[in-house]
Amino acid sequence: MGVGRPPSEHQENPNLATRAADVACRVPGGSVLVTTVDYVLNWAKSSSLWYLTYGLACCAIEMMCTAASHYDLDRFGLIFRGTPRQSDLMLVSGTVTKKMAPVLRRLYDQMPDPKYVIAMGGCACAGGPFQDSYFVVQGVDEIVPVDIYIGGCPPRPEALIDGIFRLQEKIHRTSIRGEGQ
Amino acid sequence: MIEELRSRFGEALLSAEQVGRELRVSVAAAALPEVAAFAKEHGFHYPADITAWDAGDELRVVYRLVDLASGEHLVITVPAPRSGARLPSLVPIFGGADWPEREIYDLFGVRFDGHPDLRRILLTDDWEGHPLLK
Amino acid sequence: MNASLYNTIGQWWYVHGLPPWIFEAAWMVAMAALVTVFVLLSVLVLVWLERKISADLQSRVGPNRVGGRFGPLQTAADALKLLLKEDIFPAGADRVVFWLAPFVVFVPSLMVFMVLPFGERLAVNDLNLGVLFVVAVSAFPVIGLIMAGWGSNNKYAVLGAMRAAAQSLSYEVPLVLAMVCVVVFAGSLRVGDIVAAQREGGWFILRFPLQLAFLLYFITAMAEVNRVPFDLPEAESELVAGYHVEYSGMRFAFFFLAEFAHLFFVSAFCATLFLGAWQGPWLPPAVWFLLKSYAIVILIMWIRWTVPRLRIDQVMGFSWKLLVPLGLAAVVLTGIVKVW
Amino acid sequence: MTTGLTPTEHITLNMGPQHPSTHGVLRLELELEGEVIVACRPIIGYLHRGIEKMAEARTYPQVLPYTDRLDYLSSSSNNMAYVQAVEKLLGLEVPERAKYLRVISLELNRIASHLVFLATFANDLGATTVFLYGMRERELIMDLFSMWAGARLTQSWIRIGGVGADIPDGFVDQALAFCRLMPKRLDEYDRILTGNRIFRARTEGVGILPPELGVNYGASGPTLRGSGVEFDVRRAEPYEVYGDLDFEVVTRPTCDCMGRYLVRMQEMRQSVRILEQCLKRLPEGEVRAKVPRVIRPPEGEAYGRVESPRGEFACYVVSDGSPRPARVRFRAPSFYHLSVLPRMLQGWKVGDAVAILGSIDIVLGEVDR
Repeated sequence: MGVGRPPSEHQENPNLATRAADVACRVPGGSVLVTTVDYVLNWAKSSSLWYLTYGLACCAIEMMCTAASHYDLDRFGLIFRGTPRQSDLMLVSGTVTKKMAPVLRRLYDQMPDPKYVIAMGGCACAGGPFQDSYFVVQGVDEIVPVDIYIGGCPPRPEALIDGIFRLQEKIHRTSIRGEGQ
Repeated sequence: MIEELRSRFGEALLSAEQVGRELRVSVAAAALPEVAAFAKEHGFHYPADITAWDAGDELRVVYRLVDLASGEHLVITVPAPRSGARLPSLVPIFGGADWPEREIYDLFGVRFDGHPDLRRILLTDDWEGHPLLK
Repeated sequence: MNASLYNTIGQWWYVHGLPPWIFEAAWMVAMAALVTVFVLLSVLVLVWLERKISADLQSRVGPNRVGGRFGPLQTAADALKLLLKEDIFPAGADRVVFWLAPFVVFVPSLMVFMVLPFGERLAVNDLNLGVLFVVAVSAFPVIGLIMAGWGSNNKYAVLGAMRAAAQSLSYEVPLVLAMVCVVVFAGSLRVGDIVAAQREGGWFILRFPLQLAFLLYFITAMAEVNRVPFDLPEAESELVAGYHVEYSGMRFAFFFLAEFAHLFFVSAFCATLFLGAWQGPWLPPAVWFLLKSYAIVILIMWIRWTVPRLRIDQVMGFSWKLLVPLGLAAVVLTGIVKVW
Repeated sequence: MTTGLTPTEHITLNMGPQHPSTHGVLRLELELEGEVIVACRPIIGYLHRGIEKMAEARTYPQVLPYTDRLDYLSSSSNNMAYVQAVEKLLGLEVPERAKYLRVISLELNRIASHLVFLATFANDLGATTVFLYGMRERELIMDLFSMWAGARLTQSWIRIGGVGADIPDGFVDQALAFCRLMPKRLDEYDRILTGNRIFRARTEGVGILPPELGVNYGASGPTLRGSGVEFDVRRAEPYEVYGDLDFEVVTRPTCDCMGRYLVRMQEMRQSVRILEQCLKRLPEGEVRAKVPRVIRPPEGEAYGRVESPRGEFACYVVSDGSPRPARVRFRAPSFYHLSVLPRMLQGWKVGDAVAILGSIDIVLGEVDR
């Protein structure tokens, strides 16, 4: 939204859940509990990805189409929110310019954890057709961490839906014990 | 029309030719506001396009005015030096010159005297240089 | 059934010589717990219903993955996810006010359910001044909205809060006038008496001047719960999300809960005041009550997904120039008919 | 600022670049007194991709795909303006069939774009459901585009010298079926939206654009026609086969949001009319003229001018005789409409701001280029 005020300070979460899960895993049979809890939490996170209405360029139109009647993202529990505070997913749909980049970063910072980013289309992935432009950021991953890349210029709605499924799979692979364990 | 322009502006009118429905004239920078006002009196109310291009040795600022009633075009080309160019602004005559002039300033570095709000329009305020110069 | 349950236990209690106030208190606590659980559950249902109804009106499908073919667990997933979200206090926010606002909005929205009769004797406490209580308590959340708007340190939120305050104040007047008509007709402020009055002479919506009161109540109720065409405090396309623009996770969920709880309440109260509450043949009273309430809920949702939004001055003008005079006329008319 | 005895303070509200109804990455700095807009400063450039500069480093055919990405809601109009300018430079004559196919493409795109206008305009005013209706019908057009170009949005189907390929079998029937369906759907929109009292209260008399002001600021298209000025490039300078087709230039004298809205709604009906004529008259023959492998137009300049759904979209191409253009400049109608927006917003409320902005139907891709 870019209301004139500094970006929010994030509260450092003392990651109690991770520690509790670690303790639980040491108890016999505890890992079953942890995986069950993981499953439920991941199910909730992946079934309710509210995305930020954040149209940048051509891809935004395809994003709108995907949300509309014919493809209907609401089926998967995805609804759009106008404010980053209530969003989980940032669909970067289009070209990010050097003027837009700081705004994008700020919007990302305003979103509460856990948050995900999908780079939709060639421009957001790697600059796309605007590789030699003086004003285009060559891929949104220079600014924010990206979870899923979707190629295409613009990607068809089916591709976007596929990307969302991939993100859901990715969420299901995470654990409260922290990744990589 | 050409005759009238020639008799009125004399030396300031660098060249003039009729191509189809387009009347292409080239005028010196100083005479631009008078030519534009003259054109407006003669029915060219609609500022279709105002742009510039880098011809290598000089910049050419191109004003395309259209007479909506007859469909005639008047293309006014104003040569300008490649750096430190200053032109009179047409905003008092054509409101539609406002943003295009800012854009030309932004991309080519041409300054417009008398423009109400000459800032960068497309690029960030701290951008250095003018990208459309060759 | 509930009345008999109440009587059976009450009699048993009385026969054993136990003090009756303990029974009354225990009954109230039990009912309060029941109502709270019911409200929270019905919010889940309402959100799901809203998504399904809007999908149907928009030739879409709506949630159809989460928890089965019709997406019944969609809202549960949403709620759980909101619980898991990071809790953000925006920099520059007034922390105390920001923290307090969701509760100030949520608690009164739940409190009004106290006088709602789900069946005979199936109300937490049928207060003597029930209608007055509803009017007083349901005016309270707007303070929370202003707190939210102010505490967020965000201009959209402030604008949303200002709109909420203005709108709520203007629509409270015709709302109360509409209720006054009912009270005059029933001759009591107690909700139980109003229901009883409808048992004798038929639903209030069928009695002559009260149709006007019903219309007034319905319109103002939509404004009270901030639904399109009166959703200005939130106005997605203008103020992004209005007063709760800075709220995330659980705090936002409280606003959400309050909004839908309030939606259910105004519908249920509408059914109570005008549609004979829980009365109806064959089916159990509680079922009748829910059927009528949900009918109103669906009607409000239907309107919400059909019409555009008004502008703030149009909203205010509509209330003060049309609804308030109409409300006054309705009160006068009701008085005349009653005295006749 | 003080007015009388009550001191009031203006607040500056920043709308965008991320805001649900700025239609992209536009930023509006609104100075408010309460809810009333005192001043408005549009800030653009958040989507400036430097297409005009990049075009100088590309050959003539290579520029074409970039034009799609300007006004991404009606890519054919952009293709057409560029191609028209290049063909003028080359002095190229296009086969008759290609001309008809181009008009079909342009008009389908116009309907698609106006449907997005309808959808977003309704959404801005809070009528969310109409948004989905508009997108639903647009999907049918997208199917047609996919049939011939393989792409939904960025088609690049209009090429220098003709069109990319001939239409596939069954296209004409499907397009005619669409033409039969569309008027019924338009009636449906009229029933749900145009006649709605709230919608009328929100749009009638709101956001006045006097015709003289519009002309002076270079406004065009439905925005100008909503102010009663009968200016349509398709009529003023007929390109392709528009001169032979029978259609009306729709104008409304009211100068308000409603006028602009109604012009677009009527234009969709006119587009259907044009489509039907073209589909029925479609001649047989080649779809592409002989074009040299390396396009080297003679030195000179040309101005390609088309009526895009937003207004006069033009392309100014300067050639220095090399295979790469010396300058490609796009004249974007939205750019001019945005520059007049502050004049239209003054004195209206925040709620009207989104309505007025929606009614001029901008696309940031062509504004920022």
